[in-house]
Amino acid sequence: MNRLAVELPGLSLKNPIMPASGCFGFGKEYGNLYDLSQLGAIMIKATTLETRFGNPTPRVAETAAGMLNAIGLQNPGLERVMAEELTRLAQHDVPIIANVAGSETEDYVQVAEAISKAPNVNALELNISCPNVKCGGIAFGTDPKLAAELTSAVKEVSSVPVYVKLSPNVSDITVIAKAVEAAGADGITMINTLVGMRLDRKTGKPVIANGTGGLSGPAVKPVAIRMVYEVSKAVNIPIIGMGGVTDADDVIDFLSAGASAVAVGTANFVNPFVCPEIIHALPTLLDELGLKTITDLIGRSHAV
Amino acid sequence: MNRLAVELPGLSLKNPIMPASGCFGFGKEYGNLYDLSQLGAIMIKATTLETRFGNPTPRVAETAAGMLNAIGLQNPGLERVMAEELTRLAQHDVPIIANVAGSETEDYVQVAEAISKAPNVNALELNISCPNVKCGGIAFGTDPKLAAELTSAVKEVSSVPVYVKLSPNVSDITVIAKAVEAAGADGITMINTLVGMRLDRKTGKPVIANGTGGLSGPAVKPVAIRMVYEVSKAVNIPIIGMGGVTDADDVIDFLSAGASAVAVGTANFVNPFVCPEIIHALPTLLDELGLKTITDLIGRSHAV
Amino acid sequence: MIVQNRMTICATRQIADNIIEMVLEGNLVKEIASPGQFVHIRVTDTFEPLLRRPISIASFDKEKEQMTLIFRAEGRGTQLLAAKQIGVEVDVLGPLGNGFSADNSAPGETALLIGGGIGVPPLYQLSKELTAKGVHCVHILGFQSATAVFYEEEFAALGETRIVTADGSAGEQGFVTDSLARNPVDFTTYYTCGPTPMLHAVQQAFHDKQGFLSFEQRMGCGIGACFACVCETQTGQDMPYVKVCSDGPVFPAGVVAI
Amino acid sequence: MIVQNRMTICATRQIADNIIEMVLEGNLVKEIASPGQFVHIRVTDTFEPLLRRPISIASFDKEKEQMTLIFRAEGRGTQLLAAKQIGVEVDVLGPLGNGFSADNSAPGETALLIGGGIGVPPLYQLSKELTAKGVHCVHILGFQSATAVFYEEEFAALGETRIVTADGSAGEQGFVTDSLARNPVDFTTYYTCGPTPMLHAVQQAFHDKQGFLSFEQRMGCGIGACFACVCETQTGQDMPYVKVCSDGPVFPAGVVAI
Ligand SMILES: Cc1cc2nc3c(=O)[nH]c(=O)nc-3n(C[C@H](O)[C@H](O)[C@H](O)COP(=O)(O)OP(=O)(O)OC[C@H]3O[C@@H](n4cnc5c(N)ncnc54)[C@H](O)[C@@H]3O)c2cc1C
Ligand SMILES: Cc1cc2nc3c(=O)[nH]c(=O)nc-3n(C[C@H](O)[C@H](O)[C@H](O)COP(=O)(O)OP(=O)(O)OC[C@H]3O[C@@H](n4cnc5c(N)ncnc54)[C@H](O)[C@@H]3O)c2cc1C
Ligand SMILES: Cc1cc2nc3c(=O)[nH]c(=O)nc-3n(C[C@H](O)[C@H](O)[C@H](O)COP(=O)(O)O)c2cc1C
Ligand SMILES: Cc1cc2nc3c(=O)[nH]c(=O)nc-3n(C[C@H](O)[C@H](O)[C@H](O)COP(=O)(O)O)c2cc1C
Ligand code: FES
Ligand code: FES
Repeated sequence: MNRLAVELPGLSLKNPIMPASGCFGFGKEYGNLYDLSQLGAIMIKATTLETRFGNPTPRVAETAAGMLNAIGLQNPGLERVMAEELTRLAQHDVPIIANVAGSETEDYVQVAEAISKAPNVNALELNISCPNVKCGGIAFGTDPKLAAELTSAVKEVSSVPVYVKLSPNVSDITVIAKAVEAAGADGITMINTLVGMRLDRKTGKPVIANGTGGLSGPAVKPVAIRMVYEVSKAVNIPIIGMGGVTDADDVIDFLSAGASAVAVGTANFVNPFVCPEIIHALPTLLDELGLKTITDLIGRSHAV
Repeated sequence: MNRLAVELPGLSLKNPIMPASGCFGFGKEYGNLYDLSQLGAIMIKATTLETRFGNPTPRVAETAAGMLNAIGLQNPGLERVMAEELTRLAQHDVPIIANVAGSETEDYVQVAEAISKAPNVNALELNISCPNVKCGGIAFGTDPKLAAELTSAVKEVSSVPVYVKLSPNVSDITVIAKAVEAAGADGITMINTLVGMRLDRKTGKPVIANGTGGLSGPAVKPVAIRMVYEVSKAVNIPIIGMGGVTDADDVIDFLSAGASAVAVGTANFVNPFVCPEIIHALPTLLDELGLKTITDLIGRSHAV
Repeated sequence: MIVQNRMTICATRQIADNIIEMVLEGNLVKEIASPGQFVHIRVTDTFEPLLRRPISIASFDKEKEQMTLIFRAEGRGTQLLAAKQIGVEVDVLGPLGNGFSADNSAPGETALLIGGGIGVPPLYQLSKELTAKGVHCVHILGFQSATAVFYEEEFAALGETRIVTADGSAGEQGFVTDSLARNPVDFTTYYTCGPTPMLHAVQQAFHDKQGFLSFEQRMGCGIGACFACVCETQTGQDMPYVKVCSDGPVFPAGVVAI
Repeated sequence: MIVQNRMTICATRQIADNIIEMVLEGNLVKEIASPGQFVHIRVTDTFEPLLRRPISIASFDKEKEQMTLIFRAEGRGTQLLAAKQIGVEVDVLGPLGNGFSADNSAPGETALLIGGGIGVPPLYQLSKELTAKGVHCVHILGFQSATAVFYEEEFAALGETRIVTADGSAGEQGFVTDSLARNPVDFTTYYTCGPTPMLHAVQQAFHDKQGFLSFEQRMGCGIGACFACVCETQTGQDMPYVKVCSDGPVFPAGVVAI
């Protein structure tokens, strides 16, 4: 028996650990460092219909126990992602979750329809929460009606289950979560980054050329845990949790909060081997907690 | 000339540094460590109509570069705050900003009316953003209409200028800021804490007895800076900025973002002398930046 | 007076499983008023981990301006502290709180000192002060197992000392209260520090005796300003609550609701 | 191959105002392919500061498995690194990127090496490799002022070396390009590393020559995955952008839009 296995819509995960979108490119660079087949899944970088160059630099800034980024969804566009990146990834025995971004419903639908047909794409992650591009979906992420409409539209054309990625920059995240669940979402991924800003000491101007950026890393973990907890109580679809995961202990926390699997973003930059290291550490942690399987952890915080 | 002086509605500050509400009690303990007259002002602990015991313990938990708290507005109630705490504070030459909390408009109004008459209370800080008590004003803090109504009601009875303390747990903080400005607020203080949660590794249950707590400390600074920046562009009333300030450099950042003064919360726990240390460090920093007065910093980030 | 002092580590060694004994030197020591007071230690110069760690003063020497702390290196903060080497400076805030007072026992009386785990250290200075004034001290020290035991000889040098371990691997098996039930001690006043369940059991067992208990609570400021560390009091007390950091950590039996 | 290596500090000293020279030992050194490659250093074991710091490899010795870094201790991260003592282990990721290739100069040719401030270090290993193969190296090294100058003798031992300082407190006064305008050097290929305005001026001044420039950019991953460090390319290039960390940091003149 594989103690770490988790079954989710469209995803038979050998373990619940996957790199988060945008923090792992299309797997090529980390694939030079270790065997990607160890991973539960890979969330690839946001793909848009056309090639995007993204925002001017500087695009990243460090903050206390976190970082800001405003990459701006740079990617080679749907066609080349399908032809080059997904084809290359097909050599690894690992499910792919394709992060789909756009500025209008039509873009999302086109990308979703096409990319969901790639043989190794097992699920979509609908990015309605990127804070870094003008029309990058953030409106979809803060308005439950828009979020639901987009989810329905994408569900209609997608050949694989659809996970919706939620923004934490909202007054009540459960409202959006319930709206996308009602619209047919198969799962939720959360959280995307919190909007933040860092100023240059000397000039007083934003360090990031884009002005604001998305805050990620350990600093945001308490917010992410709280939101996963809230959403997991509010909906019946599974959650892939993320936000500040750096080690196996953090994974325990996200599962306890109610997530069924966990994504690792920023921590890859600090320790490029963090995902396999977490995967190797999990069985021992389960032993210490006296648990048989990783799924025993899911939602522990809810029990009375 | 005092290079650090800042004039705000009701407040002639000798410098822009003040301890944040709830992180300094009523000044007694820190007053044993240094002379409180050095401070620009003091934001005293939230005062409610009746004595409040607050939440069960544990009430605090550490997080990466931050902490969660769920004190639950423990305070001796209006009468004793007036009779004991404010009277004791009167011996120091320092303006007091009284943080007013309640669960219904009527409570707020009663506390505001009475406490604004205390001779050394120079301004009120309307706490519509405490995430830690069931009816602790958080509804007022996320609904622009309620926030505006409460502001008007308090303005009507207050003998001193009214600052409204905003919650960061909203989709668009400028909406609330504009609403309270329109309702007559004399200033804004921001940010209160982000709602977060920490789980116990072993049990999977929340560490804080209250379940969730408010996140403060360096971790939240990028979010606070972004929000001060946004709000200072959206309104014409002054802002007292806070969230993660630990040193004089952070003060530069908040002023550059658009705040006119700065409050220091969590950092008092790390370094009880942080406020006077910051005050002493500011003139040198001004010299380094080639600036004459601290007010030259305000809103530097906005200039094109 | 409370001071913030960069104290120098002048000795540090492991004295049991994960238990570190650390000697710190600095003028803060001059301010110590009673055994059972604690210090609040910043374990790093960065902001992660952020909060100070409260650690009891196990003993002190005002002449040398040195104090000894004994702590368990368990979580992130205490592990960072344990890793510091001799000669390194540590930011210490203290002395904090109100400790045990040796005045509560008269010369010739017997005092019962009951410690559990990392609650044992503050009893050491107390015992030194009590015995110095002619109080007869009996020590009942509870630990998880043999590898966790420390300061057995130091206490034995001051008076009768009984080791009790949960697994029986050293001394008697069981809890400290089991041992005291089996072999009662005749005493006037008890002093105790340890995990809350132990404090509770001790207070119940000796409800008719004068006693003083030292409590633990999660802390923010450590000086009484933030209301993180409050405990409800038992009905009938003046105040509805007390703060462990500034009113305690030591309270007379019957004050704190446990 | 890129490896993550806990390397040991075997020497560290200040060689100019805030400038540290640090020698690190570990098997990562075996993997270094060319001068101008860099490493990505974790300056703490906690998460604050969070990101790694990119630092160029100034020189290396594969036999001893040692490499030398020279860096300015300015911000939080580099200050923490500077404070580390001999014997301490540091988490290093590398070698990263594509450096200068000595193959771009033929024996007997003259190479012009132009460095500015903390752009000087990677030119040292390059100069060693070029001079070893019989290339004649001329070094133009720009600094803010006399107290910021380092490695003058080391470079002078390899070839003609001109120091230029912004305030004229050492060597010639002005920018490196001023010095080169006043006293031109006859060369075939230039190699340069330093602040972007300097790179820009150098590229303009020698637009008709073969040249190689090393760029800086804020980084996330350091290995090409996060798209933090992209630079737009000049029109006419194959790619609309390059990544400094994995395509660079060294690019032929004319590739990167500056
Ligand atoms: C008055 C007082 C005296 C103490 N004296 C001693 C002593 O002499 N020796 C000793 O080993 N321990 C003592 N403790 C307990 C000690 O403070 C904790 O073990 C320590 O704070 C845990 O920190 P950590 O970095 O290991 O754990 P982490 O898990 O990293 O701690 C996270 C946060 O929780 C707090 N925390 C965790 N456990 C406790 C606890 N039991 N009590 C209070 N806060 C806690 C920490 O201070 C920190 O803020 C004392 C506690 C108090 C309140
Ligand atoms: C390829 C490359 C090679 C370099 N080689 C050297 C070298 O050999 N010696 C040397 O002294 N410096 C070198 N630098 C610059 C060095 O990386 C920065 O000075 C350093 O990262 C600043 O960190 P800090 O902790 O001092 O500053 P902080 O202000 O704390 O840094 C905050 C964040 O900004 C980043 N940052 C700040 N300045 C720069 C910069 N100029 N370039 C890239 N990131 C920056 C930091 O890495 C960190 O993520 C190099 C940079 C690059 C990209
Ligand atoms: C550099 C960077 C790029 C990112 N790009 C994307 C993206 O393209 N699509 C997306 O949905 N999320 C993106 N994110 C958000 C992450 O997937 C993740 O939700 C967030 O960083 C929180 O997790 P962490 O704290 O582990 O990084 C990006 C984050 C970072 C740091
Ligand atoms: C322990 C604690 C208690 C607090 N109590 C109050 C309060 O009573 N009223 C209030 O408006 N804000 C309260 N706050 C919020 C702070 O005033 C401040 O807005 C917040 O902590 C952010 O600043 P910081 O990061 O500097 O702590 C409290 C914060 C902490 C940490
Ligand atoms: S820890 Fe702040 S009041 Fe006790
Ligand atoms: S730093 Fe991540 S791609 Fe270059």
